[in-house]
Amino acid sequence: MAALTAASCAIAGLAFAQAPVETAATGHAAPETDYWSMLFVLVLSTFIGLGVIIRVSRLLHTPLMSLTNAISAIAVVGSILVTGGEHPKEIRILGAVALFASMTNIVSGFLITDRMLKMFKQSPAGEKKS
Amino acid sequence: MAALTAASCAIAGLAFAQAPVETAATGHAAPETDYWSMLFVLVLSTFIGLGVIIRVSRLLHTPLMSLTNAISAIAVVGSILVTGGEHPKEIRILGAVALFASMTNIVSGFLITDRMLKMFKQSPAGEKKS
Amino acid sequence: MIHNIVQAAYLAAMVLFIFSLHGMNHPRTARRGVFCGIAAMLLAVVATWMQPEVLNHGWIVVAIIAGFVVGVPLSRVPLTAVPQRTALSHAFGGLAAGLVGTAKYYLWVGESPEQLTTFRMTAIVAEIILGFLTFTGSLMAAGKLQELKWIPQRPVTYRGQNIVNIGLLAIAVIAGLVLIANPTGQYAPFLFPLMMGLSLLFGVLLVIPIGGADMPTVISILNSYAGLSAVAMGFVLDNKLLITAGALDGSSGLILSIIMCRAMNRSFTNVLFGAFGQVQAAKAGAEQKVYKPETIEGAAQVLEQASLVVIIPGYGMAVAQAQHRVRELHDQLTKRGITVKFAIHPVAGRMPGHMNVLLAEADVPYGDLVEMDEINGDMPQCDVALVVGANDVVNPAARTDKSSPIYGMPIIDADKAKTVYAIKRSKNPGFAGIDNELYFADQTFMLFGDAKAVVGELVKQLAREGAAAAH
Amino acid sequence: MIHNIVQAAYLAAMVLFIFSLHGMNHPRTARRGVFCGIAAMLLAVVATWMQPEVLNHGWIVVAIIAGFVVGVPLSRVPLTAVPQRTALSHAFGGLAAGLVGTAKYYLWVGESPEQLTTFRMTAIVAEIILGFLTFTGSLMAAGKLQELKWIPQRPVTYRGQNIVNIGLLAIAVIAGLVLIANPTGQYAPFLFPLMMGLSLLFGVLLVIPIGGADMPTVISILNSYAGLSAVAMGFVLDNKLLITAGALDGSSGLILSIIMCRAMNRSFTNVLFGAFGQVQAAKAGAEQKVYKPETIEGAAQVLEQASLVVIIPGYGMAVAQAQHRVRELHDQLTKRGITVKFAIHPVAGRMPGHMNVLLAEADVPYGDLVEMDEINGDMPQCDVALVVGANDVVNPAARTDKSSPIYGMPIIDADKAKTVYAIKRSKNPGFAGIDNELYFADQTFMLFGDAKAVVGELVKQLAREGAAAAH
Ligand SMILES: NC(=O)c1ccc[n+]([C@@H]2O[C@H](COP(=O)([O-])OP(=O)(O)OC[C@H]3O[C@@H](n4cnc5c(N)ncnc54)[C@H](OP(=O)(O)O)[C@@H]3O)[C@@H](O)[C@H]2O)c1
Ligand SMILES: NC(=O)c1ccc[n+]([C@@H]2O[C@H](COP(=O)([O-])OP(=O)(O)OC[C@H]3O[C@@H](n4cnc5c(N)ncnc54)[C@H](OP(=O)(O)O)[C@@H]3O)[C@@H](O)[C@H]2O)c1
Repeated sequence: MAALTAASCAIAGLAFAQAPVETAATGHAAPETDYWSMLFVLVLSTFIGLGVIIRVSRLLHTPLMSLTNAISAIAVVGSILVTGGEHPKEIRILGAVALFASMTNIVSGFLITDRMLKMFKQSPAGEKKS
Repeated sequence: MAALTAASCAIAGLAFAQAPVETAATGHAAPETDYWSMLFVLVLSTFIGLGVIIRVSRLLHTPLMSLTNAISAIAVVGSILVTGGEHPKEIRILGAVALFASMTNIVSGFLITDRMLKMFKQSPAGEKKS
Repeated sequence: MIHNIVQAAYLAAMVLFIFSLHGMNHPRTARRGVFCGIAAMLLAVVATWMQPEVLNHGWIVVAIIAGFVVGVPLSRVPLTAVPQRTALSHAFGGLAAGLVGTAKYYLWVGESPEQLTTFRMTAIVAEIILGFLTFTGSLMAAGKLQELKWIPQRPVTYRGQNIVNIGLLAIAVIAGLVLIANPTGQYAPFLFPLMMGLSLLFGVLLVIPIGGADMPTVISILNSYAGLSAVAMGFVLDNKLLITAGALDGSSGLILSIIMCRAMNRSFTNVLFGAFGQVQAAKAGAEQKVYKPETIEGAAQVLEQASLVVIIPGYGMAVAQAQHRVRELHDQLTKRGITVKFAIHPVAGRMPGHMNVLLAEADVPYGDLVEMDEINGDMPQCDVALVVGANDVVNPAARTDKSSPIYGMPIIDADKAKTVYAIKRSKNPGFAGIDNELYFADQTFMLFGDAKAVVGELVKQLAREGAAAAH
Repeated sequence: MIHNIVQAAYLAAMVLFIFSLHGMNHPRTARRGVFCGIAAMLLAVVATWMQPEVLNHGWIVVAIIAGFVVGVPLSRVPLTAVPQRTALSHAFGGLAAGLVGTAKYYLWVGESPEQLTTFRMTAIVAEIILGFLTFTGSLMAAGKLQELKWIPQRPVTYRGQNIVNIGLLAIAVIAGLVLIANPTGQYAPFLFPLMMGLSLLFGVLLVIPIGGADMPTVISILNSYAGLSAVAMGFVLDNKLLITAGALDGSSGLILSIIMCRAMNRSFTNVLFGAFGQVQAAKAGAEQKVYKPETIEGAAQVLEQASLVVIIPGYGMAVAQAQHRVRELHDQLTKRGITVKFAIHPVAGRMPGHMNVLLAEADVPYGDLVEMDEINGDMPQCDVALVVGANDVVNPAARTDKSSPIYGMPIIDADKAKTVYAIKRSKNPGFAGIDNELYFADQTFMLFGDAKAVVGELVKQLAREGAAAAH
């Protein structure tokens, strides 16, 4: 709870920090970047993240780490756009490296998580305890 | 959990339902209504809503009802805009009635919730049990 | 600039709303939650008001004052009237949503039709239909709960009723779809009011066939509709705060209805279209078995000998406003070193958490309120189960009798106690309108009369004996 | 059209990601969670790839294949190497974020500078700094965990170190602010690389002064940085899915670090700037008290007589890969009708949940893994506490000795057991580098040697006696 409060305050703080920066710029801000809805999404996601993670079984904290690794490799989306777009070669090389890195995380992350989880065996006793 | 799954699926479903409707219209859709970010916000909020409400103490389900009443009276925002804007009289009358209705909910909702909650007394035993 | 401040305020308000509900997961933090909610609402109102497009302040002030004038008394209603108040405020919520939707539509039609994108129009239609049906539906529900003369308590049903209702809703939806396809078409001026009217009518017809006792469930279903209409308004006004708040409200309504339905072992459809209250009239009559009445003195003596007493309150305690007497009884017994627990059934009374609020009002520490699942384990060790105006929630038929309308509903196992005293006024059945085997069981004795009076007598009796013992 | 499909796919992916993490709250649902995650990732990749602006597929295919080529082996590492692998993948994550940020910046500078709004530029700067410092920082961490020769294990410290580090970061941030104010100014071509370089350097310097054993905590702090850089990328690309996924990752890192710090009774700042490992060298020497060694036979006999045995595994079990032997010991004892429980300290080993994974690998049902708080209640009834390569997590000094670096850290009360057998190779201290009173207590006996070997011996001995008894 404390953690949640703290963190979300932090995020909210970030939001406000962002705001002034913006206000200075709204002049030449490209209208289509609706940064406020992004901030709303960020804050809401953080709430969900904290809420969900706090309830993860202590048994599974190691697999959790590798699972979140894999999930945060969603950066792959950005990499694909950069690599595949009509851009100068240098830029696309950067993209390709990023894509390779993200892809590695996705593959190894999900595989090792599942490998670890496969090991957790149930037991009648287990039902009661955990 | 089941509830959560069900509901969020429902919402997600709604999202998809929405999408095609849109695609038909993107032609004359005013660019500034970025309905996708609204759908993201909706889905995320629903997750939070379900997550938070499921954990509300059973003791407090009655106050919870009146609290959510008050919160959903946030419609007051819309009412103010309609009532206060430079609009034809009839429209502003509608707004004023809506504003009155929402305001009533806000006032009575928060007051009665707090009135009920004031009644809940702690007890050493209470600490352990609930 | 202004825009950013407003958005920041909305974001903060959203966070505060979430904290507000989060606070409700323990009585200790609950009131803080309320304050978060109030702060959030203030932020939102101020932020909206300060926007440049808000030019006429007079009406706003008047409406707000009016809101206070009506709202404050509404918050002072006796706790027994809380369900009605809740229904009423859903009605207001629905009305507000419907009206804003209507206003926005005519505004855009008049000033800038191009604003009526398919997406917006879809949102408006949803807002109108949900808002207005919630409005009339909740009014009906409130009326039934208030037991107004001119609103039939018993479900009103006729053949093909559901078809008619669904039909009406279908027409309204079709009208809506046409409007979405062509918001300013030649038929629009006629279709829009039609849609409104049908939604209002549907709300009434939806609730008429539902028995007064199913109202709590209906209320919280309407609660989620009210939430959804707020979400729709958020889509119309492109306002994220509205969407979030609406979603929070909606999920709350959804979850509470699910909890209630589970605790009654009923399905949504059964509640909405089952015309439940009906069976009552039919079954109520049956009266052959014999009740074993007991005297106050007798009951008091047995109570004194007990070491574990479980008090099972029900709707009757609410009707009789007997919670304070019950509290006194609790004190009298604990004074004698007897353990007293309150067994709270999730749907005892007429709304979720009803008993908790009443007993809290009587200063019973919430630590002594034990949930059904927890207490059932102790029932076999229980010497005396005192049933105060509870009926269905202690009806063993729910466990045994497949034919019973409440079969499968989890109950408090009062029948497992060594002795049972049941307080009720008459031989009438409870909400489900069925006989209760418990009352005829060997270990059960009836204390007929108004719960407040009977419990009061018990307290007096115990006090007297206590005094006697002192000499 | 495409746009809507893509967005819908992203929305679905977001929901699936949330379910994925939600699944982890019980081993039963955890694997389903992984599949949700994979499905979400597939959706996201396909949806992105099918967008019209993606024209060159060759490189994408190549990069993806390369990803598989490296990723698959990386997922086959032994469980003891999991911390390194995690650190490595944070490095990759940071790198990806940093590179995409760089690419986007130069792209916009070259093609459409007006796109570099203050907001976007802020996001890019955040992405670059976070991404690159996570990259090098995680690489260092991985190196330390892998105990590479050319990376100093012990913290490297010098006077004014923190000032220097903070200074470097400050310069990088200032460069960033200047760039935000004027993304294409005359100094930009020089400032941008400067910012990148400093971030990379800072990552290294941040980790160098931290002892190898604090790495787990550092890793999960870097984990949240990686998440934040993903969020920043989401802001740059105006992609909600990235924001959500990043936030999920970030909060996970945050919470895990908090849990670890709590379980070690340390603060973030203490971990990051405390140069913890240091004290070790100093204290390690002290050795005056006497150990009471015990023979395998003796231990085996006492174990046979016990009725409750608690096995307390620690980092040593991981190093020795002794989990399978331990499992066999568990079987031998339970065969004799002895109750055997595993006491799991939240920070036993070198990463959260380390012991659980190892024992799960050895087919110990997770029902037998008891958390610290639960087991401590039973310790007084425990006949034999078998400490398998655990040290700090059973060090009573944490309860008693205010001067001890681990004072206040919650521990498993092995010292409360009637008899304690401690398995370790030498007289060396554990991770915290301090003596452990437990080893010198009257009821404690040492079984020196490699955990795998020693436990193996015990098992053999018990088996032999079992066989003997059979005759
Ligand atoms: N709580 C919820 O959210 C909710 C929602 C929907 C439906 N319900 C339904 O409501 C019912 C609640 O069960 P319940 O056992 O609490 O109530 P009940 O089954 O309705 O029974 C109430 C009993 O109290 C007695 N009573 C009424 N007024 C009294 C008075 N002044 N003094 C003494 N006794 C009085 C009645 O008998 P006499 O008339 O003979 O006195 C009746 O037997 C359940 O069937 C539940 O499914 C609850
Ligand atoms: N789990 C986490 O997330 C985490 C994170 C950060 C820090 N930490 C820290 O790590 C420590 C973990 O405590 P711990 O008790 O599990 O481990 P520890 O305190 O590091 O002690 C490990 C013990 O195992 C022995 N050992 C090493 N290799 C062995 C082998 N092959 N066979 C037998 N014994 C062997 C060592 O003694 P010998 O060398 O004499 O054999 C040492 O005494 C705590 O201080 C915790 O704060 C943990």
